[in-house]
Amino acid sequence: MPPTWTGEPCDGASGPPIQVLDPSGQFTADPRFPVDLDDGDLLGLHRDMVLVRQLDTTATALQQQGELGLWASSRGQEAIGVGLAAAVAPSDMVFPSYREHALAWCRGVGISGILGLFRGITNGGWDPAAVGLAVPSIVIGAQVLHAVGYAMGQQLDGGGEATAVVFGDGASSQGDTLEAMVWAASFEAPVVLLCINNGWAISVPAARQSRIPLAQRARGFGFPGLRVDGNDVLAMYAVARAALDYARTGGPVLIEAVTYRMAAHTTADDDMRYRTRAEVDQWQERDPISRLTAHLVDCGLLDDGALAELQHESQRLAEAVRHEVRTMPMPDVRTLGRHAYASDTRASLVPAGVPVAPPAPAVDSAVRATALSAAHG
Amino acid sequence: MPPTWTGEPCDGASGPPIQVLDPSGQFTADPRFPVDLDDGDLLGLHRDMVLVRQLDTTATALQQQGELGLWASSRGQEAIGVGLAAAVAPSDMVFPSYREHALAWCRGVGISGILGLFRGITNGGWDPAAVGLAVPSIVIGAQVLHAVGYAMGQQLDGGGEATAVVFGDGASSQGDTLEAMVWAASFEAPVVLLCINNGWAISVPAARQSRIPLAQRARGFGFPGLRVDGNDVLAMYAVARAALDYARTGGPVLIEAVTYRMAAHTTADDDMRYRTRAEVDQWQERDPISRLTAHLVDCGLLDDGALAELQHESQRLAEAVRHEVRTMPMPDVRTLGRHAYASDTRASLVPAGVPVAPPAPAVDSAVRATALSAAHG
Amino acid sequence: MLTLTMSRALNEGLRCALRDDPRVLVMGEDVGALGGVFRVTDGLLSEFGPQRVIDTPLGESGIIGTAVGLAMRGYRPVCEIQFDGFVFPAFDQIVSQVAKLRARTEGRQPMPIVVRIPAGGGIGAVEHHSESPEAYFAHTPGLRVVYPSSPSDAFRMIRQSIALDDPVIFLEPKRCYWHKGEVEPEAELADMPPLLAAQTVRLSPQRGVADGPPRYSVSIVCYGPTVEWAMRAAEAATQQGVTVEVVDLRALSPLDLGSVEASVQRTHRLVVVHEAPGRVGLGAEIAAAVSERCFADLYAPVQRVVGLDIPYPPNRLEGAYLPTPERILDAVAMTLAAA
Amino acid sequence: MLTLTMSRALNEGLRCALRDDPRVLVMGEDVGALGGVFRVTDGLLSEFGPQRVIDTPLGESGIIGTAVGLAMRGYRPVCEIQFDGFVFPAFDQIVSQVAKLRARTEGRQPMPIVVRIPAGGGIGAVEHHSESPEAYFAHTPGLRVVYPSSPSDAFRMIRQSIALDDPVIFLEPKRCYWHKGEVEPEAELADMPPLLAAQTVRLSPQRGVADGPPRYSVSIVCYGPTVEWAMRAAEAATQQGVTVEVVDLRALSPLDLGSVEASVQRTHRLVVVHEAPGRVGLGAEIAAAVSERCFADLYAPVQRVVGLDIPYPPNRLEGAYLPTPERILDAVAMTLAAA
Ligand SMILES: Cc1ncc(C[n+]2csc(CCOP(=O)(O)OP(=O)(O)O)c2C)c(N)n1
Ligand SMILES: Cc1ncc(C[n+]2csc(CCOP(=O)(O)OP(=O)(O)O)c2C)c(N)n1
Ligand SMILES: [Mg+2]
Ligand SMILES: [Mg+2]
Repeated sequence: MPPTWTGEPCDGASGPPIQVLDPSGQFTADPRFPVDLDDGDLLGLHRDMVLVRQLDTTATALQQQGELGLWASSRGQEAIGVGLAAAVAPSDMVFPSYREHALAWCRGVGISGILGLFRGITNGGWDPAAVGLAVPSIVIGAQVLHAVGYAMGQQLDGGGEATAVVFGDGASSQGDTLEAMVWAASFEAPVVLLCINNGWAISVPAARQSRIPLAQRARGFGFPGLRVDGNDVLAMYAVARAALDYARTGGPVLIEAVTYRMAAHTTADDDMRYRTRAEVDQWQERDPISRLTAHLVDCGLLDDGALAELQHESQRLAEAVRHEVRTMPMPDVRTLGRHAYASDTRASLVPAGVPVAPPAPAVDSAVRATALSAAHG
Repeated sequence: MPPTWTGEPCDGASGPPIQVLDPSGQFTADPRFPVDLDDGDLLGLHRDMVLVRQLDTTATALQQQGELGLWASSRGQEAIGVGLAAAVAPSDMVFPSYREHALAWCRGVGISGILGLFRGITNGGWDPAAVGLAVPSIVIGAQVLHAVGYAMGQQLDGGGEATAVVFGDGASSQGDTLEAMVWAASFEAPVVLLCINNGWAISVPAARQSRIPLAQRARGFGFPGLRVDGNDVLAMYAVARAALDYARTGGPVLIEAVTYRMAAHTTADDDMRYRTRAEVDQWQERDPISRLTAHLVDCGLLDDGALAELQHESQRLAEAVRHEVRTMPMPDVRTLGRHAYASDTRASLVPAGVPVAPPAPAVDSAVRATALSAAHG
Repeated sequence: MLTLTMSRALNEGLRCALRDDPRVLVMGEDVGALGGVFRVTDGLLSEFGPQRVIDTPLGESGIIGTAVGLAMRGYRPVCEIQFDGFVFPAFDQIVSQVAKLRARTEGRQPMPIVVRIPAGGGIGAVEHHSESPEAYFAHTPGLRVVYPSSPSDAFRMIRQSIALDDPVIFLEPKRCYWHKGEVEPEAELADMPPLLAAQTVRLSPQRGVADGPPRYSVSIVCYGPTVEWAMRAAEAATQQGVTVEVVDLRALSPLDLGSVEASVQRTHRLVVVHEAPGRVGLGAEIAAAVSERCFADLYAPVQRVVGLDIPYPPNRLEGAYLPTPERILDAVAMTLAAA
Repeated sequence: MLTLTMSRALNEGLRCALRDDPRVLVMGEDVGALGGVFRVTDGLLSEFGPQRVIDTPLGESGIIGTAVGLAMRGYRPVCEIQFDGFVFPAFDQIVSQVAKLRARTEGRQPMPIVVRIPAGGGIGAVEHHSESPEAYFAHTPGLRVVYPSSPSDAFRMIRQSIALDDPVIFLEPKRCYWHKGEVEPEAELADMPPLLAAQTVRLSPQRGVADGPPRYSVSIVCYGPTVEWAMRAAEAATQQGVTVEVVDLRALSPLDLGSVEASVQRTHRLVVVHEAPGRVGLGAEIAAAVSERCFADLYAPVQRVVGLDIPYPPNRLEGAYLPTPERILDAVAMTLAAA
């Protein structure tokens, strides 16, 4: 299928964000961004959003019970990750932010992969190459350059694949994000830059980062920008799909997904210090899940029985999450020093006799320290 | 006089760069960018360009004779600094790049101020506050943020003043430059960001930094961009003047001045490794000085006598430059440690008895080292 | 005298500075309505307004770079970096601009910028929220680096740092933010002890337990978050008849080596403690300097009890990474056992 | 055997690496048609094309950040930072990403990135072109830091660094770029001495001049651009009857402390030399480690001959800033005079 969207910007300079489902679930096709999904796909998107919401709710509760050190909720933003994940090819690469649990879920990372970081047992719970998803970067903006570099590599390897990267409205101000736009344009890298504008960077409103729609930032770098309703999973899918197809040969595309961070920044945040309950409530009406539910019920794809079944599946997931979190193995203190450096396999550059400082003492001191704690503590 | 230009971009999306004098010296007024200069002013601009060119030629020769360690030529770019300097108010602040000798000259920095850095006797030869010109930043892009911060300060102080900052096409890719655009837009800072697109960042063509005219970068941040012929001093003046007037109340403006680096990057560079003589020669025809000369001769403001007089003045300057460079005092080795930290004047936070490590040993070792060199060397 | 948490003491210090000098600004991410993620700037926005307490866009180089320009304009910016691990995007502006501008202009351009950084580990945080970056800054000439360990020092040192015409990297021991201590909010700048001066506390064994240098004495040099742990180790050591002098450096660059030397001349043994990785850390500098200056006085090699030379681990393992009281005590025992 | 300048030796090393492994890329500012400002990448663009030798936009964070992505894709990027003073805009990517990604992914994600940095002073350059940033990187766990001092080491070490799955900060002593030396271009990676191993050269006084440790012997530890100066000082010292062991570290992190210890056990005295500011520098680490490990062997305090703790001065004063042979000799004399 030839790309349907051929690169003309649709970045909020005129008109509202691209939408396929309106908040009541009404469907309006946009010929440039076709939704080429069958009924099973639609139900799959719905199911993923519901399950990710459940995972989020359960994780929030687990944090309150002290089982997780922290949780960054993606509540209300599920449509973005789910839509993007449906649009990328399995061989494409995705670079997430710390909040995109939906992406991790859909890429198949699994519960302990997603939650291990928040339980403090790992700084990155999976193999990027194996799942086609990088481990999240916590340093804001850093991953956008990584994604562009990865896309340059895809291009060097002959093309056809694409990369997508997710970052926030706050991240749009960071030098690394902006340099990534320069690089992406300069090398025509096959990359989709997806900026999730959820209105806030912790307590700072998006207006502090840009006075114009963030999708327009692409104009300054000479590539197209698209502004999409981030609470509309079908629009997210269709726009991401079109952008990825374009990117494979046409170079970078910026997407701004307009949404709202329904929870506080993290469980450590108190959002009522800087925004009102009324503002939050207003966005409740635009909930991405109820919107798709309404549509699917309208179409006759979902009925009460199916919804109840989904409800059960969701409860089973919650149970699994609680169980997995509580039974996650403590990392072994003896592995502490093991991953700082590669043991050299390509040639014996470091002979056994030479005291290689870091790994060895690291392990020793760690073990000694734990031993000490046991003895004295 | 109310601002004549009210912020609509003129950034190269359509039409050529803004021009007032064509390469043959023909005058065409642009009502948005009036040239409100009298005959004396015009002759002043001309004189400054001629003298800065002479300074440049002399410095290049001095470098070849080993009197300067390095020289970064501004040959062919004189119209930009001279035009900008004529447009800024004395109380405005300017942040230069290492190449903008014209700016330094016009702000009254003086010969040794300009050349001291290249002779290796100082890293910054003047007091920024005293001359309204920061010392150049050699780290590409750093000064753009400084300028925006300074402009924020002007705004906090009540407004009316503006800041201008100069950087290159290469610098346009640096994270600091791009963050500066975010900050400038966010705080509506009274700042003019002047990007000198001279075609090259050492050996890298401007097309590597941006596939579209650099003036359009402003679009992505929500402020206006202007693209001007950087070899036309009258256009430079008029555009800078309009931009500064706009900035005082309207916030940032980006100007891209299109010009060409006629010399190699510095005296240490060999430009024939990456560009052709033919390309350089082509730009010879757009020389900013001959263009204004032609215009002034046409208008009857310059005749052979005046040109000969200017020629003499220029020779006297060359003589002065040679003399000043050769007689610049060596810095005193004993001052080495003196400027790393302020001696605390506001309160005696550091009592005499406490050994303040850096300044003292610094001086001592330095003196010891020179003594040693004298003894052993 | 008030009893305040360290977070609150810093808050009061900033309030005094904003009140006393109209050129003082507070700027950073979330310093406004939120009051900073550790509430250090709580209430300052409503008291001084958005022109003095500035929520910036998200970019650390932008924060420090614009602060440089504001300082050139005569302002005295106090910048907050949200967490230790996020100071690195601003590293270039700090080491190549903030640290060098005075020298570059031969003393003409002061750089009265304070960069506040909540630092250190031990709070169970995710990656990049537990770093100890002090060595990078202490290695950079032109910067001052300070690290208070108590509410009273925090209050005093933030005020002194803001008053100084030099740039100051002001590290705040984040796991001590809620520790309480006495603060003298009316203190005048002029009456305060020197910013640079370390503090030495001598802990002697109880009566009935032998106390006698040189055989059973040791100095522990520490700063910021490890002071509390050093004190705990010191108290345990006194139980076993050891006299301990705990030297809280407070200033890491320039460094009050005189106090360290004086202590080592009394105790003849030294343990240096910090959380940052040991390799080329502050402990190396102190051990090197003391080994040079007190060569004949030292009865045992200087021991370093420091962070491991690996990236900061996931937080469930940080107890094994950090210089706990137990590890400090272990090192004390080693210096006493030596030679 | 070929006689090559160091610049040319590096050029040959890069050429071998590009030829032998299609995943090796060279990227940076002006590495293409210009061949780099020091010509280290001369001719590589025309030989390997713009897909392998990539002129980037002007931004160091962009260079390193995209290299991270390329490494994740399986490439082995060799990045050039044009001058020492321009590595700081990339500092965040280097310390928070390049250094940590392997640990973050528990060993799953290798980071085979080499960051080449022409470094050091003594060439009469303008500001930011004479910095010695090695301590910042040596303090950062997860990075390897190496610094060759000769053409043969440069050729060997660049090849080994590229072959390694760890990130390497590869410092090049810019004032030695045109020094000549013998290089074995056919050498196989497998046959090369370990990347980590220091090299110790013993210089004894001529016949007729007394040579006898322990009374007249000293070790000088140095690396990169100061090796030449240390050798010069050592030769001068042998004229006066002193035996000198010059230890060229080559690798600064991890560090071959075994060679340093062994030398100090023979000579009992140590002088450490580097150009970077002394405070919290490599010299501090070496002095601290040797003072700890060779406590009983040392006859005199370790002397550090290092850059001054001030921003790098204008170049006409750099002779007073740098650890010249004269200052090294002075320090040798001090260690011999001590105790
Ligand atoms: C470089 C850096 N600076 C500061 C932070 C602290 N921080 C974590 S999240 C955040 C706000 C991010 O906002 P945004 O990019 O909009 O993403 P969102 O949280 O809304 O998903 C900040 C400031 C960080 N992680 N990295
Ligand atoms: C951060 C940084 N990186 C690299 C350099 C080395 N360098 C000096 S000038 C230059 C090119 C600058 O090009 P441009 O901004 O177009 O200015 P021009 O030289 O054309 O005036 C480079 C790469 C530097 N000074 N700073
Ligand atoms: Mg956000
Ligand atoms: Mg240029």
